[in-house]
Amino acid sequence: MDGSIGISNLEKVYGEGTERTKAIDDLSFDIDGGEFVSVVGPSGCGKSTLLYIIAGFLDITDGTVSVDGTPIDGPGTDRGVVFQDYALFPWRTVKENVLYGLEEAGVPDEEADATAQRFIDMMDLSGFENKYPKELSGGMKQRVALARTLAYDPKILLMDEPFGALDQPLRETLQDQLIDIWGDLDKTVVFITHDVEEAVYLSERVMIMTRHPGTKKTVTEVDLDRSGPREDIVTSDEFTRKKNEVWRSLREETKSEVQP
Amino acid sequence: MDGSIGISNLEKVYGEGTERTKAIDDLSFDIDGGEFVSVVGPSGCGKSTLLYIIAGFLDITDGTVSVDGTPIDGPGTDRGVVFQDYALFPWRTVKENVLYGLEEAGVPDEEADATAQRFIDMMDLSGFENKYPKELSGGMKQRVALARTLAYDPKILLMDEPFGALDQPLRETLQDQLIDIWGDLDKTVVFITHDVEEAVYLSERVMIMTRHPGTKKTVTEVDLDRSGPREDIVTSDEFTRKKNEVWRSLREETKSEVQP
Amino acid sequence: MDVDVRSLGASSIVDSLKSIYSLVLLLVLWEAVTRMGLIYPYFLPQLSVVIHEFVVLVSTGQMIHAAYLTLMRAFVGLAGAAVAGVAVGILCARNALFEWFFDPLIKIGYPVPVISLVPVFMLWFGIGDVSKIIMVAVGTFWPIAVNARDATRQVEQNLIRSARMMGTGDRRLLWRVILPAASPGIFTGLQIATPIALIITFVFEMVAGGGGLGALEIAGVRGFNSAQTYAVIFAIIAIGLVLDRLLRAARTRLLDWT
Amino acid sequence: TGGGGGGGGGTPTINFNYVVPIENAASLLAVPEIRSELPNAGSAYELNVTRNSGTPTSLNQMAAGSADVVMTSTVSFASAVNQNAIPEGISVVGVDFWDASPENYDVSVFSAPDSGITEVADLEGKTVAVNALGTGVHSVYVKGLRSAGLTRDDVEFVEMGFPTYTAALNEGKIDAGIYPALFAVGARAEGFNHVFGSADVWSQQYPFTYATAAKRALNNKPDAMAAWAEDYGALFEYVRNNRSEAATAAANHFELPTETVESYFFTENDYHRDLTVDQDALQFIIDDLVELDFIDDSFDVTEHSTNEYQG
Amino acid sequence: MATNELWTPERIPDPFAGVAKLLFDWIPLLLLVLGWEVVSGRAVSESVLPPPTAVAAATVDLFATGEVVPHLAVSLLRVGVGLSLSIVVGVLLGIGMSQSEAVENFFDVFLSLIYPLPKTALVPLALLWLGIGTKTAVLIVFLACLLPIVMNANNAAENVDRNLIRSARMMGTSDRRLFWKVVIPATIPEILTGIRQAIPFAFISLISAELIASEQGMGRLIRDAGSLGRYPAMFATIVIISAVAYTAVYGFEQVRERVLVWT
Ligand SMILES: Nc1ncnc2c1ncn2[C@@H]1O[C@H](COP(=O)(O)OP(=O)(O)OP(=O)(O)O)[C@@H](O)[C@H]1O
Ligand SMILES: Nc1ncnc2c1ncn2[C@@H]1O[C@H](COP(=O)(O)OP(=O)(O)OP(=O)(O)O)[C@@H](O)[C@H]1O
Ligand SMILES: [Mg+2]
Ligand SMILES: [Mg+2]
Repeated sequence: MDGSIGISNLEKVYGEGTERTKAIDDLSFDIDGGEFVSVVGPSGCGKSTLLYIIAGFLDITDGTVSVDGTPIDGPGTDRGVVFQDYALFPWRTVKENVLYGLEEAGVPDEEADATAQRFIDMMDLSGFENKYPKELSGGMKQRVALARTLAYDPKILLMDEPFGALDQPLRETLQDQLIDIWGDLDKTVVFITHDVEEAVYLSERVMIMTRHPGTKKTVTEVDLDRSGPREDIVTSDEFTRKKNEVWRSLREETKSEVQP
Repeated sequence: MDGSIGISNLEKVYGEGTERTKAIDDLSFDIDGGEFVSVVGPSGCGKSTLLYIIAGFLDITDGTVSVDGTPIDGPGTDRGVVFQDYALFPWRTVKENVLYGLEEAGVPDEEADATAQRFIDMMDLSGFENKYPKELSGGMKQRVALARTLAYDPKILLMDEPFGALDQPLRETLQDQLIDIWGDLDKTVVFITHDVEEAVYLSERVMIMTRHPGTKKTVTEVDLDRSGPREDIVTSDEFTRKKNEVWRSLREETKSEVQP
Repeated sequence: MDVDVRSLGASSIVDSLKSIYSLVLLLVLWEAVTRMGLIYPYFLPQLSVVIHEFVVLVSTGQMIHAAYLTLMRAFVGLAGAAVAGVAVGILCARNALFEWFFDPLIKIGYPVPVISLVPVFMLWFGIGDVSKIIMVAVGTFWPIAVNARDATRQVEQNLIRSARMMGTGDRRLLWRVILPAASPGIFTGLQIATPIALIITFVFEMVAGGGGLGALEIAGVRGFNSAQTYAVIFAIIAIGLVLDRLLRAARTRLLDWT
Repeated sequence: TGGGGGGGGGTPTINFNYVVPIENAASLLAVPEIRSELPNAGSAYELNVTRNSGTPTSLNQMAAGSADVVMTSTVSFASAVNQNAIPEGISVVGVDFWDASPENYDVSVFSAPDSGITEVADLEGKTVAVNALGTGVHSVYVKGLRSAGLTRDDVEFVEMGFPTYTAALNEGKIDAGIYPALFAVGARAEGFNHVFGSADVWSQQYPFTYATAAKRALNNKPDAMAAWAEDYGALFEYVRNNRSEAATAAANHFELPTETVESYFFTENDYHRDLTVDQDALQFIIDDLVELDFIDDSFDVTEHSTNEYQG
Repeated sequence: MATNELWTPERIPDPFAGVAKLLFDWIPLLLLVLGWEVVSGRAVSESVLPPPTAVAAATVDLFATGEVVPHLAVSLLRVGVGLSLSIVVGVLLGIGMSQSEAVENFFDVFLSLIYPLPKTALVPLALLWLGIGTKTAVLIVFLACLLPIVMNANNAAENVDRNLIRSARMMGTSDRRLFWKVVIPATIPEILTGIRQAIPFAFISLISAELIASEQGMGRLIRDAGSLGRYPAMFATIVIISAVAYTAVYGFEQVRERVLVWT
């Protein structure tokens, strides 16, 4: 199991009769195990739809989507989703949220506890173990969500605008944390965002989708040296070039449709 | 009346006793009439507080804030605020919202109607006159809010993260519209944002505030040629340089405090 | 207006005095006016007489027994309705067949003034405890079912998805996610239903007798002993207040995560 | 129901409440055909007739000022006097019917034919129906139980409406029920056992239900009240002389079978009916109710009754 | 909301689809009524549960003879007057309490006392003061409806979006006018919600008051029919008053939707 994802000729249609909307049209795209891929595209182009199909939450209308070569069949613990609105269980404390996946997997209590604590620490949440989600700020909630997903160790992380509701400085901090995790834990990441800078900063490849019904428009390879501090990366020429490239491609799709 | 704003040694304290928080500390800053100034700063540094003080919604603890040389005394029709959450009257249609300030000023019906229609057209809202705010998207609501404020012709526009809730492409469209308006209507604009790119793209000067309790940290002059299309501006060297300058200055303030 | 009598911290004593002065004023006025004979005593006995009557009713055990009967009927009925209402509500929200069957029934049944069925229940089940308990259960079923249904419907899709992706199966989903996520709404249903349970019990007791606070209260009027009626109303206010506090306390305790 | 009457120079209004149609003879005042035979109604006063569910309700109406004359029975009358419920007080102005009369029908307890309950002692431990606890009807039970050395705790009382007794007895839900004259027609037709009647346990007949007036009304509109009392007497006269027409009109008005009404009304199957307020008999029953624990204190009935309005 | 996966209307042409859907949705009710018809007279005695046909006949009869008309009229009057009073007083009190601390301090304690009290427990007291009948019923309906309306109005008036008030001020609205221009319109949706919550309580208290202390009205008619063994008429009266309550609740919802086009 290496966490590769294969999408070929994917088509997704919502509703029936007059309500029928084609959300995704003939999309093919392959993601290698351990790769970090971002997806950008105009609002409503089908990014979330794509992600939830990979997660197994939605049925597909046509084509195939497979993980490690096996067509997907519903949600599975090999994939973990991080939602923009966190989707934490509000009745569980931070610790209990992180423990959830481990409980469901039947991990013995002590081991589960240790694992949970490790990810809580990793996400700088120590000291907040017994807080309920309502007591946390948005940034901390998203860290808990990340810790919860990492704790049961899915091979693939699917992230739907996870930092969309956070403000710039917090976003940047979490982006850097995510890069660290990805470096350490060897996950495949599919990351959806509206923010071109974020996409370029984080990922090895950025897929730009056409507007509704969405399909693959272009894919930009980003080959950044991410070893230095953020300051150096975002002020590098390569970064600016890639950013402008993605931005221009995306702008072609969005420009004509934002008039009221 | 030219719409200049003078702030000297401003101090603002909220609450009393143990609840006492100093939000703004010894801030001095002058804005010329007709100038476009952005304010950026870490979350909670007092940006909104500053704006609402200028608007006359909040009392000041110490120092002076004057408009056209006269200390402010409560809200007045010489200033107009555009809120992040729009603050449209939900029970009034688009047209009725835009008419509100004109009604309050006692402008005769026919004249008011013509004025309102002019700003509705200017903001690309024609055809939506009789819609209620709930029927509009976020971007359109913010346009209505802008039209409403412009209609009663305040000399000073105070904008508190007006595009913060919109997604990137919409933001860009509205930014361009705002620049056009500013060019045409000769207003003083104080614009609060979290987005450094937005601040640099829009304004002649960017004031960076220190973190809580906030005061002026640095002010960056931006001298861009804004006559070309957006593509040219944002890919220009001057833009990138200024952006990095502001970003670095802001990052010094935010970096150390985003840990949980 | 959240009626709040929770804490009387040092700083809030002044506040509570401020808000309680009108009550004190009213009570003093009551005693004064009745002592001066400005109001015919049968309509409004002296406050002291009512208090005395209250003490007598409590010390002879009459009041305690009546309160026991009333509360027993209200709560046994409520418990039945809670079990049935929550089950039906959740099934309605999660199962298309149940939804199809129960939705129109709930739509029709909810606005029916259940209290009008008192004579029917007297006919069907007599006037004893059973009849009252069933009536309470029927009357409180609707708000409980509706709230449970709506709360379950509003469980966030992404919570369910989160659980599924972490390996929770269909069967366990109910206990692991749906019930806890819907519990605030379910509790709200119980909070709405509790006063309704009391209303039904009181009215039934007044109409059909068989003891209880409602019967004791109406007996005051039937026997021309208005002090007894007032004393029972005091008891009812006290019970209402205590129940309300208890429910709120239970809510903050059980649902402290909301 | 309207408010107080008789202001401002017009004809005064008298608000009158009864409880049981036909059994309360005064209920016939509500029958238009019969009212038109009376000398004063509609001229000396306007009559506003309402039916109430119980005598305490009627007295409470009177307390609240919206009734002038109401039908009361022993227990509610005595309680209201004892508790000073009605401002300015009340006074009995005419007796509607009497109980425990040896020649006439009385309030009686019946049991189902195969129940084996034939005398008071058989009632021990049984479930017995009563219209409402604490009423004059209830006191008949207690008096009966006393006569056999039992107390009210030796039976299980259940409250239910008179019309539902017969079905309840037949279905075995109750062992015995107490029947006033009107409903006894049905009980006798069913062949139920007569367990005992009030005439068996009381040594003398006593006023069971009477017209009680608010003293406030007697003081404020004396002429109208006198005219009403005269009509009440005239009603008795008229019914005695035109029994069958009156029974038919009443049966139609109250939607009851004509034969039922005809077969008992103002016959020996009915209660003894004599308007005169016998203050000794009234005093006797009030004292007896104290004895039976239905009221706390006795009082002097001469202060709360009068024959001033009789003929 | 009532749509569900059981209903797959692709094959039905459009004009009929709506009607068919409506029928489909109400089948359960039909089933219930049919079941009732079958059970009545077989499993349970007709006198205990008269069949729907008998109840329907009794309903028609109640109207044909006009027997129900005065009762229905008086009940409607009571519920109408009681509810209207509670709306007027409730809105004034709710908004008044939000605007003035003195008003709030004075009434708060009374509201906290009647809040947990099931209002029907006051029927005997009302009976004492007002006698039986319309005044008592109106008072009880009024008290029962008052609290939801006061609480919703007060809550809304205290929580008017601060930025709406600021918007109005910056456009030159004075304190006095602010109340009418912003506070009232911003509060209307919640007031209507309060009224919507009050309507079921209005009917419960109406019927309670009429069962206990009235010689007229639907509650009284139900009780009389029951105690005289006229069971079809009793059920018919319940059906009629339930239909009225149903119409009131859902009719009001329609009206509210129409009034609140902006929400
Ligand atoms: N459950 C649904 N039923 C019907 N249509 C849907 C449903 N969910 C999404 N759609 C439609 O499918 C299209 C793609 O939606 P999706 O949410 O995947 O877009 P997105 O790219 O994630 O948008 P955003 O950037 O706004 O999050 C849209 O046109 C949307 O209206
Ligand atoms: N009404 C208030 N009472 C007490 N403290 C307040 C109040 N409003 C703001 N503050 C405090 O004053 C400080 C400045 O708040 P302000 O809202 O002006 O910040 P901001 O820069 O606009 O933040 P953001 O970027 O999150 O909008 C914060 O510490 C905040 O907690
Ligand atoms: Mg999306
Ligand atoms: Mg702010």
